[in-house]
Amino acid sequence: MLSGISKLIKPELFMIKKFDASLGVLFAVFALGFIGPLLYQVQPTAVAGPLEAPPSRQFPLGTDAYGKDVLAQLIAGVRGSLQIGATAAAISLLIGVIVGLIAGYKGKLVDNLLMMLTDIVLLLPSILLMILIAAYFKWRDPLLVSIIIGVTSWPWVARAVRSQTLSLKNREFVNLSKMAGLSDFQIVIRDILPNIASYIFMAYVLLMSGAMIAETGLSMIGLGTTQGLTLGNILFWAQVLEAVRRGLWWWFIPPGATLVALAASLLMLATALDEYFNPKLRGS
Amino acid sequence: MPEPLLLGLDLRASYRLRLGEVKAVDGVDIEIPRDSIVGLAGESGCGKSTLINVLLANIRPPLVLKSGRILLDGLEILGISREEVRKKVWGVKVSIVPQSALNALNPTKRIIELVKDAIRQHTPASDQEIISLCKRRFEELNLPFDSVYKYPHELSGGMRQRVIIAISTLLNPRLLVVDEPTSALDVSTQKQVLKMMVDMKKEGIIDSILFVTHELPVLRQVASHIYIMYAGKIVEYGPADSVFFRPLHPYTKALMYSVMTPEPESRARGLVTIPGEPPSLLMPPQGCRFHPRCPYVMDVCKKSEPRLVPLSDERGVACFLHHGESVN
Amino acid sequence: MATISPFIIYILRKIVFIVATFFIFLLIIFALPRAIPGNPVAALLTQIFQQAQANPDTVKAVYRKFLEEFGLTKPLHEQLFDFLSRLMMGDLGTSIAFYPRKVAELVASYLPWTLGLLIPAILVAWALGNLLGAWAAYRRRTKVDNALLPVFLVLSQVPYYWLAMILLYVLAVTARVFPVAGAYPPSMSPSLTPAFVLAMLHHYTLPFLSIVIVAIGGWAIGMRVLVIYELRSDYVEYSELLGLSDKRILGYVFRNSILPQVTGLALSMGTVMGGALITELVFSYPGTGYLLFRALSTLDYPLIQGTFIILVSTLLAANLIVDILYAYIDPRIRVSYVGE
Amino acid sequence: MLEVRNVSKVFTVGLFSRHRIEAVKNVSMSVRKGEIVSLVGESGSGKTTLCRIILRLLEPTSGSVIYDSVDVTKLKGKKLKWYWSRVHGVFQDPYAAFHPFYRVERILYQGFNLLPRLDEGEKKRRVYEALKSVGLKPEEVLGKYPHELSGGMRQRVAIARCFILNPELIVADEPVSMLDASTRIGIIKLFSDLRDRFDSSVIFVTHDLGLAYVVSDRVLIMYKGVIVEEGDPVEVMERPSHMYTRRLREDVPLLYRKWEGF
Repeated sequence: MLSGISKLIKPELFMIKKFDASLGVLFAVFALGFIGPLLYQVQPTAVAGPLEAPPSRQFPLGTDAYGKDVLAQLIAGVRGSLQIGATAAAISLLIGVIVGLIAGYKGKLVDNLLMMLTDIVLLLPSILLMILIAAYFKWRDPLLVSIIIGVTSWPWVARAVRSQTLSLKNREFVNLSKMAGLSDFQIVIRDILPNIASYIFMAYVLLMSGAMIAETGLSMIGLGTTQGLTLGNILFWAQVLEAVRRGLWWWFIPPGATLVALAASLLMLATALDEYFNPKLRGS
Repeated sequence: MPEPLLLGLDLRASYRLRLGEVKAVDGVDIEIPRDSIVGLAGESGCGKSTLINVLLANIRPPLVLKSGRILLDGLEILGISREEVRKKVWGVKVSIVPQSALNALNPTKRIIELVKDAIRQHTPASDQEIISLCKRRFEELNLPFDSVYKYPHELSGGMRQRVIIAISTLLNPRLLVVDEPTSALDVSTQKQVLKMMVDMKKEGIIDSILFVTHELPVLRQVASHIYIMYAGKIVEYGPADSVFFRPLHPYTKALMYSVMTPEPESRARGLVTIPGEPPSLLMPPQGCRFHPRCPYVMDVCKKSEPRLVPLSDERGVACFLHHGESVN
Repeated sequence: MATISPFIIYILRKIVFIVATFFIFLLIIFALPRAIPGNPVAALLTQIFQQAQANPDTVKAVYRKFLEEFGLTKPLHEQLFDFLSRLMMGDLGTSIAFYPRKVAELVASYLPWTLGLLIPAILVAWALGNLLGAWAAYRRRTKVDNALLPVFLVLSQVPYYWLAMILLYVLAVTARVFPVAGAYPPSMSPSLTPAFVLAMLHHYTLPFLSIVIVAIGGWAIGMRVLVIYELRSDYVEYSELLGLSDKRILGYVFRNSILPQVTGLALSMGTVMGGALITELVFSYPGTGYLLFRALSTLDYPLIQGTFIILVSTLLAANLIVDILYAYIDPRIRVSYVGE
Repeated sequence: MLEVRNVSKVFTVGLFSRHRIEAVKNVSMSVRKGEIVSLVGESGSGKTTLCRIILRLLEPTSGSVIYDSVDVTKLKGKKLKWYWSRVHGVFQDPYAAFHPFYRVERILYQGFNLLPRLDEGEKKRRVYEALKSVGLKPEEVLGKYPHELSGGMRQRVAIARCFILNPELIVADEPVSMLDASTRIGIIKLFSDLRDRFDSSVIFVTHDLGLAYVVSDRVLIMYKGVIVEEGDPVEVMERPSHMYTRRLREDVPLLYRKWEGF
């Protein structure tokens, strides 16, 4: 199966400009989060210098209202956000794919019930659900935040996986596998899953960008993680301590810009992959 | 000899793709006489859909016209702007009945709206005039007139097909091009649809029909002339009866043998096979394009390409076996 | 077969579904404080009770009221019954932070600001986004599309509140073109005088723009893809070969592509609302977002619940309206199917 | 050998099943050893549904399918595998029959799942032999991905699975309707080869009256979920008894005769 997937990735993919550009941006942001701490060894949580210092040679992104280094916070925040984004996306994906596969493959009553559930969760706005759930937890570690985001953002994945499964399960190769005595589980794993692999990958990318934005939203309203730093956390303190009205632009622009760069490049990556896997969009 | 309705000369058109150039129509000459039903037969991927687009002067990237002239009812239709084609050709000189009747109508408009839009592009007419024109035509064709006030999804597949034929011919175009329109219909509806088109020609609503299909029995019922296309080229043409009963090109023969109909002749013939499959237009074989599958292949076939040679006033074949013959 | 029009059936189904969704949402609201380990509401009650020495009378009153409303001592099914019957009578409980004000009344006074901000912003963004997206699709493979698409992509990923921060910083703090906070000047009291309306619009501009600009991106991306697909459909080709002009055909395509966007409108409202709530914080705009933030920071659970119930019912109602509208404009739903 | 008894299939659409579609209505039929039977019907006649019920890919709403004196609609597990090794199917779409991620021989090796254990060498030998039997050169096919083969070649590979299993009955659902005219006969011929070699029976499910007439020993005409006529092909074509068959016979375009009034 892996050799099959790797066969789908051809040099042509790199001819899509959007793909290259988004990979470049992603690489830069990842480097900031993961190589950054090695090059810039300043404690993000310690008071590092004067209060509210604008960017300078010593503090490339200045300091906040407590005198903490913004660049150091940004580096830690990127990692925190990526971590939550990746975990939350994995949780949503798992729920969405399992629900979608079962609903699509089993059909009938199971399908009807699961889709009703999916539609209900879809209709209830995920960000409101997240806020509501998070409100009841006093302490929220990154895993809890990821779970809260994950359990509220899966419905559209479930719907898409279901509809793809539905169209795949009556394909003749599935019938041929069935007639060869393969079990339902084997068919789902070997025949159906590989066909939606490209979609699953795109969904993951989109979920991740969505989850990071959701995390920031939760943080902004005061319900983000209570442990460690994320981009949302930085923005929250900047907002609470009136960074905007007091003109401390270096405090809120870089974390937001980093988030936008991350989310937009993930979306662009998904768009590029979509063009690659669905040539219909690319033009005749 | 009277001037034909459509004369296409040296038509060449290709798709420019990343993988290379696909010569889908590669040097085709075609003639559609007035008052005729011309059948164009060929298998999938032989270039017949592309040829339709060329004959309609509907050429858009990635399709590129390499050469050719088309004279349609006294008008040169290649080399004029798309705008001009739209005004002077489509709907008035030539109309198409598209392959998929299911999706050819705008799903959110009542049929009458499309009719109004289509007619007003060509002539200024009041609603009243359009409706009465429509009504008259629907009555002539035995179609229930109230269907024009419906949305496409309210009509059955066969009905939609017939309504499309009526719409395409509202302005009495001289030529009707029909692209495999019957393959999705059940045989009884198919017969009605065919009858409807034949009658339209008889009544002079249209002059001629170009009928493109891979189903030879259908052509046998309606066509007066036949063109056989293989791998981007015409390999044989002639009056229908003559081509059906004395096919000359080995490919035409193979095609005839592959037809199974519920007739004693067909059962008596049994299963006659030819090897191989139609070639890819991206890399057609050298020499005669049929030579790798041909039971009569000669050395010359592998090296040079046979030209389409007229054997009489009406018949022609592109095969070395028959060069130098003449047929009456 | 009975001849109920499919339009009516469609709408009835939607209503049943939306009511069911609302009921399930109420169950979630009910279950959350009771299901989470270490019951946060009970913990809060104990905390309040322990502080009772500080200001005995008020706190005791709050405590009693609160205990009664949540009814934590009763069996679960009675709690649920109480909860639902209170709701039926429009009683959302009493706020702790704004004691003794009722939650319903509080939310009602903040909701108009939120809706006044959201509804116009959503509609304007929807219209502009669709037009821009259709334009980009029409000019596909040209400079227009190549320039617009990345802008849409990036915009769609900008959090509303971050753009709000930037606009606030640039246009209010630095350039001083717009006010820095609130929905109207603190010196004025709400009235229908021209001066007040003008001042209100002045305060309204930035929050409105920050929502519209971001939301345009998402709509435009969606519409662009829809139009591109639609332009390839068979009816476009056939209409063209009937001699129809590009203008006519684009009209068809635009109309058909906008239909799924109407359904999209229903689904996206929640997301926009979520973003807008936080945008209100940035502008200190006195809407439900601001109220919710207060409730969250004081752990005022009755107020939190009440705000959510109102917000979600508003959203579901809006959803229903959009669905009905959709059924009306799409003939495939409106007109009965009588084919084969 | 195989008998379909009073089989019906009703599809319901939607949770509250407002629409009921009766695809197959109380159909009975049987197949004898070494016989080629055609099941002819137009789209919506229920022929594909019936074929899937026989192949046990669908469960009937009522009725039974008896093979070797067992009702196969109830089979599970090992017994079901045994049934599939005796009764096997070939489908319409040679593109959809192959999973794009796997090499084409996958569907052949899958077949061994239904047979008693064989060692790898023996499996390979049988795959080679089967490919040769369907007119393919093993070395040109093995290791290829489906998109590297033409439609006709793929259909041959799909049929090769039957040469490995040599089942008693092959149910072929429109096996040539998506192939080019000039390659069709070659594929049809493979089924008569299977019959000649293994004495297998074949059910051709087809919309093509001509195909049924030319190749089969017996034809069944299906219309709106019911088998309306059955018999010797020459008999049925020349003296159709049911209204529908008569209409079909009249409306199918022929090659050697022309319709009147055209």
